[in-house]
Amino acid sequence: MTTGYRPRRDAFWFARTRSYTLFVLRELTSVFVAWSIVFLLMLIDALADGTLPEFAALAARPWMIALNVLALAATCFHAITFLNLAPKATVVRLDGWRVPAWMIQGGNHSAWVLVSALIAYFILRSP
Amino acid sequence: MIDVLIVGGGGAGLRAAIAVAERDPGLNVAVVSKVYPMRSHTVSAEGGAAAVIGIGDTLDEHCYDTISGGDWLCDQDAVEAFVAEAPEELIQLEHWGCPWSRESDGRVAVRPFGGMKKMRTWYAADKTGFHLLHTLFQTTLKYQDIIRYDEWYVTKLVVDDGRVHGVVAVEIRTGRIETIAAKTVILATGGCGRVFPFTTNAAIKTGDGMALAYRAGAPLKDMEFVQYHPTGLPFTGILITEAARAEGGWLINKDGYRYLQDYDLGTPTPTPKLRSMELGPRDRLSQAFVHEQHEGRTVDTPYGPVVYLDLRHLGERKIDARIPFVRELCKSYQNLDPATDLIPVRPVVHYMMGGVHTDIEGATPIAGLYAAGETACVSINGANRLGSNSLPEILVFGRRAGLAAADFARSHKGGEAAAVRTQGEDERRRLERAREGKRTGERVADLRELMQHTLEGAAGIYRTGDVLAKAVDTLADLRERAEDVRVEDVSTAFNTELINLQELHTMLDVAQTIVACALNRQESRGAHQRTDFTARDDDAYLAHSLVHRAPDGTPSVGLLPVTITRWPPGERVYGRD
Amino acid sequence: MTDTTQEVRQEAGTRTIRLEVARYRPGEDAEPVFQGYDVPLMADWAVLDGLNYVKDQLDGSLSYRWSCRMGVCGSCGMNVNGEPRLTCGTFLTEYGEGPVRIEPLKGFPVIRDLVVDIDDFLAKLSSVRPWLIREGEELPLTTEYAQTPEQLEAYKQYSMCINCLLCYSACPVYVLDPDFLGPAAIALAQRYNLDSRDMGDRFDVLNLDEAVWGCTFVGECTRVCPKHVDPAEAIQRYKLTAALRSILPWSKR
Amino acid sequence: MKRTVEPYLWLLFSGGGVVAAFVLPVFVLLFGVLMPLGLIDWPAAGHLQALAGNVLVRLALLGAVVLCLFHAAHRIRFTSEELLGIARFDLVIAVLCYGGAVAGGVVAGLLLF
Ligand SMILES: Cc1cc2nc3c(=O)[nH]c(=O)nc-3n(C[C@H](O)[C@H](O)[C@H](O)COP(=O)(O)OP(=O)(O)OC[C@H]3O[C@@H](n4cnc5c(N)ncnc54)[C@H](O)[C@@H]3O)c2cc1C
Ligand code: SF4
Ligand code: F3S
Ligand code: FES
Repeated sequence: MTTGYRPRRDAFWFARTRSYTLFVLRELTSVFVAWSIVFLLMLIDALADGTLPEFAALAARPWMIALNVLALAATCFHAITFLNLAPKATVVRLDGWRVPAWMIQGGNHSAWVLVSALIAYFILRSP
Repeated sequence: MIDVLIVGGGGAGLRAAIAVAERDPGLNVAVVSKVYPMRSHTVSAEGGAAAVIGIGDTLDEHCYDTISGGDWLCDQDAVEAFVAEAPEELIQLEHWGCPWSRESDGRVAVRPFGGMKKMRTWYAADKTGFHLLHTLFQTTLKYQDIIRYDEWYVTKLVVDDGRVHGVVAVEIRTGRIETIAAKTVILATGGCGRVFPFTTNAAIKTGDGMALAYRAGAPLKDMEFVQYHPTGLPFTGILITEAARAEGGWLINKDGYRYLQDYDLGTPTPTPKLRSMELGPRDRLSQAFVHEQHEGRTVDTPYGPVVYLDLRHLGERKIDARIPFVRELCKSYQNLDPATDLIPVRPVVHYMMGGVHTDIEGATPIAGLYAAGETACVSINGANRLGSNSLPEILVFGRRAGLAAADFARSHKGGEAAAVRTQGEDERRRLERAREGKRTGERVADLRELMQHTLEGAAGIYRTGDVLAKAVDTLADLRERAEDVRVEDVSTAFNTELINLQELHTMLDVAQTIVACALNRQESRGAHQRTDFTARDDDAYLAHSLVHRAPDGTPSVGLLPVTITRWPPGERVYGRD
Repeated sequence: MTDTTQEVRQEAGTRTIRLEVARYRPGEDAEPVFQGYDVPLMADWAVLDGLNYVKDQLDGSLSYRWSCRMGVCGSCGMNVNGEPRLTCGTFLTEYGEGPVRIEPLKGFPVIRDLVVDIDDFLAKLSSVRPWLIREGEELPLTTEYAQTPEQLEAYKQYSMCINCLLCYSACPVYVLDPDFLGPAAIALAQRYNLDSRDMGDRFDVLNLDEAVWGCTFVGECTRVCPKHVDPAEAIQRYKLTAALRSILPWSKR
Repeated sequence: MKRTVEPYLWLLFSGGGVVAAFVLPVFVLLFGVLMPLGLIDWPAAGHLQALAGNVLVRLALLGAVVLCLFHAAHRIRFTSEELLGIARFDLVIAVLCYGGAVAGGVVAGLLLF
């Protein structure tokens, strides 16, 4: 039996179509998720040591701000894509009627806004 | 040694394979198919499958509809067996998982269909054949002992001393030519629509099985009966299923007039009425189109005259629920939306009523050789098949042929090895010669096209003696020229040109039998309409045409009486109560 | 192409479009080479019609698969300008002035020209036990199993797969790792899992590293699927099912 | 039957994805962008310390950190394999990625408790 010709691996497959590129970008948000956690741990550390001003100074460095703007974009992209894809795994049926994806997505996004507002409130609320 | 070798992995072939596997798991059963089984043309069937289940419907009524639809050329014992077994077969498919459309209480739903007096057509939306074929294919996977030769092309039946001994086949992928010895062979190779230029049929429908049997000495039956379906898309020939009319679609001419009322098919009603108007039989509807064309009431397009199928009044919701595939096909291939636009349609070659002559068990006159499905002629379709009778036919007779072959294989020993070897060697040499290539000569495609247009001109909806006689000569000439065509592909791997060449030869054989039978039948009946003999003539032609291959290679036509059990020939009445 | 009448060919004589077709002959070519053909640019020609024109009029040695030319047999999938498409449902006019690059489906070994080896897929298809599994007594052949339209709707979409393999070709995971069970096979397993008549369990073949867990939800399978099967959804749903079953071992499905 | 740990990893990954989506953007927006830019004022250290002093908040933070790290580890594992075609080293990569996440979790635990 002939096995046939097997093309070599295409090292740049992710650059070939827009949707592949978007996929890779989506996956790469995870690097910024990890960074955000590191940043959070630094903050917690600063709080524990009582060195919040030093932390604030570090955070205000231009490259740090640039990094965090990127991280913001990435985590938002992550949030949007992740919450949009959720209805794929969870098909909800009520009485045989399938709840359309946009409703679930809408619900997810509303929850996101709500949780964000709540967190912001607790952090910013004056004691 | 294979016990039962099935040529063809469409609905008929797969049903036969399961029947053999279930009858006796000890038997060796193999399915040889020139395409992967799920690519077979059964996959294209849209509308549905008929079988009596409803209350208020009876087996006799299904028999009567079938027999009158076939203009009394059906063998009535076969029709009775068919109608009686069809319900079990469709329920069997249900038990195997076929996603039949349902009523709200969970029972299988039925729809009306052309020429049927009762609603008895089961459907899976408008992809009935697709679901049926995939269900069958997936079910065969359960029987791991079924051997599959996928993408093997059978070129010859090995027959010696009146008995079949196997086949010669090419493995398309490698070009390997092999003789597969078998105690019995079932031909389930489907129809031959591709002998015509404009057809709903897939590229693979080249009448191979008919030619294989014919060359091996088995007769073909009723080859002049070629069904034109009234509603094909003008360029591609893609079928717009009869279900579109069953759901309430109208056929209108260029003046927006439901012209069928002028052809003794009843009076228009807003909702579909069974056995009336748009739900008349296909032969009558296609003939009405030709008359409209002569009267100048069709619309000209670059691809010939058309009338319109009007589904707009059904509304988007009903279209999407019942005939979504029609909408999908119109959108992608005709760039229109049936919910808002008229669909241009014209008659298109669709189905072969004739085929390999078999008895009610699927047996041919050659011992051990069986045939089932569209390639066979049992005959239940007579001079005109009713829509939705073919899918149950391939199941009922696929199973019957499978069981008969299994019993034959169990009670007979394997055949003579020497004859098999020499015949296999001869065929191998012939194929290898063809693969040596040839730089000069006419192209396969050009000859194919000439043949197709000859057939369309001579054996179309209306036929006439002298044109048919001329076609006999043209085809004889084409046959000679086909011996000497150009072959550019000399590769062994997936050489489709070699296959196309074999198919050209089989189509020429089939074309010759169609023309010969049409010339011989000097009457008009069902799908066979002669302008020089316009009446049905029961005295002379209430009989099947039986065509043998004469020693000089030409077809020789004879007649065989029709079996009548309970329904004496009568008038075909549509639209009148 | 059904009817290449003389007039059609003449009418088209003026405008043409270039097809760049990958050719590969085992034993002769070390790797595929492109060959250019000019074919008539007809408004209603699909890419497949262009290929048929090449085979019938220009070069009889070109090999490719096709049959139904109505998007249902699943045999004519190829890579057209880098995208996996059914060539019988992709029109030449989509490509403007051209050229149109036609290659075999990615991810499969090439047998010849545009023909790929799909035996691996067929083996995977059988491995998920794609048939209705019943336990206990069968109903006689006079009665059907009841199934409401809602119950039918629950799996219908996954039953629409024509095995065209565009999804495999589009899935980077499969292209990288041919052991991955892949989108269509998993969707088919789900077609039976979600069928109210089925009593089978396909956990053992689906809950594997190279089955549902191989999928990283690229989602391309769903984007290219011509029949809207949405295999990506089928897979993610089974991931949830399998994950829940793994932590709650007593739960089924 | 073949055993696989993937379902558990996937659950952690999915949970992490949800948590990351809900909490990270607002956190980065506040502490990483708006406050450093001076668009809003840093809250008093005491307020934040009080917040973090709550056991429930600390538990939640620990959970969020662990889940988010697992989410990131899972994706980094597969993406690096797909991008670089190094799936055959899956075991090593997996150990590195999830190991990193576990280590991060331990650090967080030490910091918080
Ligand atoms: C568009 C369309 C719609 C239709 N709709 C309906 C409908 O709604 N209801 C209905 O009842 N009927 C319908 N029909 C008719 C019906 O679909 C066919 O008659 C039926 O499917 C034929 O099935 P089969 O098994 O005989 O052949 P096929 O399904 O055509 O299978 C033939 C098999 O033989 C194999 N084969 C052929 N030659 C060779 C060879 N030389 N070597 C090896 N293998 C070979 C092929 O690979 C294939 O597997 C429709 C037909 C068409 C064209
Ligand atoms: S899931 Fe869609 S793309 Fe994949 S094989 Fe099936 S029909 Fe083709
Ligand atoms: S493209 Fe591949 S990775 Fe999954 S979602 Fe589809 S199978
Ligand atoms: S030819 Fe059948 S799907 Fe394209």
